[in-house]
Amino acid sequence: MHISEGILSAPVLITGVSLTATAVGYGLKKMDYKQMPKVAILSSVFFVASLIHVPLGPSSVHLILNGVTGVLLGWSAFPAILVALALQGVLFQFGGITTLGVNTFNMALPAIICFYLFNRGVRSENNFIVLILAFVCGFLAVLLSGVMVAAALVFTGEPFIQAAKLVIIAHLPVMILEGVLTAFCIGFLRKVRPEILNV
Amino acid sequence: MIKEKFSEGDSFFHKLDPRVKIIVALFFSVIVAVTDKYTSLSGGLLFAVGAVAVARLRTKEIVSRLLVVNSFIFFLWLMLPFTFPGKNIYTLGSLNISQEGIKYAFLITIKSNSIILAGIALLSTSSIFNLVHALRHLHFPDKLTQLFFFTYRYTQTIHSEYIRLNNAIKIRGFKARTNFHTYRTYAYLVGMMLVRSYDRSKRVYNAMLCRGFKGKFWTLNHFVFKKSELITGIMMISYIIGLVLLP
Amino acid sequence: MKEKEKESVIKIADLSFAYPSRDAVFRKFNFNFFKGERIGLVGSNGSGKTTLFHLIMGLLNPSEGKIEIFGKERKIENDFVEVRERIGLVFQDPDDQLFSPTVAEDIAFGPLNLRKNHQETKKILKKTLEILGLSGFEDRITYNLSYGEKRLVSLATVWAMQPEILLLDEPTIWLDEETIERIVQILNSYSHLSYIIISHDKKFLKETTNCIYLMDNGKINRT
Amino acid sequence: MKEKEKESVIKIADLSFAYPSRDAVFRKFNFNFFKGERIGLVGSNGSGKTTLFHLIMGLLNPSEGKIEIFGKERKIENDFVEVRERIGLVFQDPDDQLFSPTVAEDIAFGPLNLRKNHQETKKILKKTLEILGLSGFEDRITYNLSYGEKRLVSLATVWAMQPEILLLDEPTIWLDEETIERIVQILNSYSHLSYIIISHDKKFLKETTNCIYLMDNGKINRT
Ligand SMILES: Nc1ncnc2c1ncn2[C@@H]1O[C@H](COP(=O)(O)OP(=O)(O)OP(=O)(O)O)[C@@H](O)[C@H]1O
Ligand SMILES: Nc1ncnc2c1ncn2[C@@H]1O[C@H](COP(=O)(O)OP(=O)(O)OP(=O)(O)O)[C@@H](O)[C@H]1O
Ligand SMILES: [Mg+2]
Ligand SMILES: [Mg+2]
Repeated sequence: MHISEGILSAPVLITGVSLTATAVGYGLKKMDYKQMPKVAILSSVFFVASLIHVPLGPSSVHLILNGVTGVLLGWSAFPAILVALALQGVLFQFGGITTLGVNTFNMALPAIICFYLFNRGVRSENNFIVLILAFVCGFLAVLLSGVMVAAALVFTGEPFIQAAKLVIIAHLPVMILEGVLTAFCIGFLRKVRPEILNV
Repeated sequence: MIKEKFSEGDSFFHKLDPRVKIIVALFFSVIVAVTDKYTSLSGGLLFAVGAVAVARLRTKEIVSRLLVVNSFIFFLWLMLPFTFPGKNIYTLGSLNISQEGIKYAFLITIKSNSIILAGIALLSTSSIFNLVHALRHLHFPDKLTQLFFFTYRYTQTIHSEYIRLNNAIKIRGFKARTNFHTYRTYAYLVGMMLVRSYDRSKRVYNAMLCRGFKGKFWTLNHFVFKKSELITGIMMISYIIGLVLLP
Repeated sequence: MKEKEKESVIKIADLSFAYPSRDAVFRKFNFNFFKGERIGLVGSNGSGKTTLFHLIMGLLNPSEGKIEIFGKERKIENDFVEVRERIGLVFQDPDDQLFSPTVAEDIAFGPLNLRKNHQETKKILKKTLEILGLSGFEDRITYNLSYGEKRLVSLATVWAMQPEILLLDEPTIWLDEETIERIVQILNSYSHLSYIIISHDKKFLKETTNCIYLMDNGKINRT
Repeated sequence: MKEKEKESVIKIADLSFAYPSRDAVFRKFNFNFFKGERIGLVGSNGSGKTTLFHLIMGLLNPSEGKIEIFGKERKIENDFVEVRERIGLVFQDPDDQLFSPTVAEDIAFGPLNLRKNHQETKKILKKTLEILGLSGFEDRITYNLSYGEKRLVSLATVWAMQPEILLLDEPTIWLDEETIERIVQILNSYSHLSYIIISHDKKFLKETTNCIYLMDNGKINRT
């Protein structure tokens, strides 16, 4: 869900950079050195997960998992996602320097929203509730990211409205897939290592 | 293993101080991203293509990267000419193709490719570790650079962990399809990676403590700033400023 | 009968392999494995024993040479699907093998992929656990097992696929003597099974294999 | 002289410890380690050997009891900074220990933290590699090494800190006889070194230690 270089207007880029810088700064402030290996290693997991391609009908998509990232890392999700996207930029040229701010914000803000919405819920005693919430978490995170990508396009210029609509529609199946995967994944963590969910 | 495909080589750009490269790349990207003048952008594209040529990278790799980048651009080409208001130059059924729309899509294509090419020539020719060291020298927040350093190192471990787990599902006859069994399997795989990573992160931190870690990373290799590299950097930046001043 | 016994099931000819930007592990490597054989594979660290297993399973691709398994040449990913259904590999590290939350789910994973139905799978599961002395472990969380238990479960996950040939990579590491003894007994009581065992444990190899091959400098030789 | 030799460097008294929501691993545990001693530590899986090492290094905190190291009581995090500079722990899993990109950087990590300058560090690096037979490994990427190689490098990272006491957690696992032999020789040629070795490998312990302690049921006893 990266927006390529050269598309967005200067005001949108600048807004993205300043919002991301502020949020990353806050995230770093909240993270002490002791948490460094944890944030870094979980951030690596999300980076690696983004390399996993899962079949979806005739084509395949890669995992995003920003919902789980948010629930597990809280505000550290901002620096973690920034680092992961920067690595993708240098290694695979997915995105570049100027869009790093916007792209990070589009991925990480939904993560933080999921953190506040579901952080409690996924620790509920009731298995069924957890499963449903986890599904919504995965679904919503991708939906919000899609909406933000669309918004960034629309703020750049009216002519992008069509493109923005398509971005959201194209992500609908991905939302469902991410929801299912997130539900199974949270279920796995609950069974195997419930401590991880206790941020 | 995740390979840094462009980082090996001994071209001019491979040897150039990564600090200079980061500053030039940043400067270049911002200028190109906000400029709308054809003359400036042509000069920018020239710079980017020239830089890639000087870096002597494998054309095939470059092309494959550009293909990925341009897939989103291609998608814009399918819409912008129809949705951008402007002089109608052709009518396709009920759709009007506007001249401004085509111009705009063209502009985006040049910008995007220039920035990506310059990024490859300037940034991807350094190893991630050198880039991160350079960021430290450029006074990036210490915590952020350390996070970078760590994330990348464990990206490799976790990636090979992923490869091994993926091998484990392969040798047991797994075939990926669009169904619950597949999604559950991948979710378990990610879940297992998360659990193991979480525990590993604790052990790694302990190992660091045992080796006298006190919250600061000392580096073994330091860059020495060479005057000639400073001059190279100033020359490249002058060229980029020149681009903006073009009519 | 003699002829039949000499049926070569794994035939590797002139194989070369190197990890990216590393010296070659194998150069014009040759190896034959026959049905019914039970061999031990020894060699110093880094001599390529694990790599050989991974090449046989199609997890790595040789740069040159020919791999023939069950009488058919195996080249692309798809050729190895059948190989993986008939040859069982137990990894050097059990943590690489176990990824499901519970022991039962992990053992059932293989049979389910082989399109067994639920009933059959349950039956296989039960029997496998019995044979390996793991009854009662169904709902244990694999991740929390002790190392020795993980080893046994990872053997069980492969066993459940009822392979014709087993490739065991250091199966005795981390195990106490009692558990090793159990594995020796299991292997010896399934006399139809062929296998190759990588191990540094000479006593174990003596009790489970008929002959020992030494891997050295990219060559393999019977000792 | 006799007095000096009897100087206790690790003294654990009435220590209790349990992992969260688990049964106690230690209950009123007592243990003394003297300068110059070279002991082997055996015990079944899960008996708490690794846990003991982690308590000594201050990586886990006891719920009760007293830990005295180098003649000073150690309670809070800061007390253990000195301990970690003078006692070297080699972890059970080398991947936890090797967190730097290259072998050279990883080995240099410890000395640099001890504020050695670059020249000294480079010298230590070179010497450590030589001693462990790893010359030429400087620029190898740590995560590409074979298990055996990783083990040796993780020993090297600790060796480079020139600790007075070594705690080795299963150092011979994954190693072939030749490499084990090298480690035996290295340990024996540094006669001033004290150490505790956890190992299941009886032969190795015999060749490197003077006496064996058995850990069982939360108690430790000389055998
Ligand atoms: N993923 C990898 N990438 C690069 N090199 C590798 C990789 N895996 C193994 N090697 C190298 O290939 C050689 C053979 O490794 P392999 O693991 O097959 O040895 P082995 O005989 O199984 O050793 P051990 O007894 O230590 O398990 C070694 O030099 C090792 O460093
Ligand atoms: N992080 C942990 N959380 C909870 N329990 C743990 C943890 N680490 C170890 N244990 C448990 O504590 C006990 C002692 O473990 P420890 O690792 O010290 O044993 P060990 O003697 O080193 O065993 P091994 O020979 O298998 O390495 C075991 O029952 C183990 O399951
Ligand atoms: Mg091996
Ligand atoms: Mg242990």
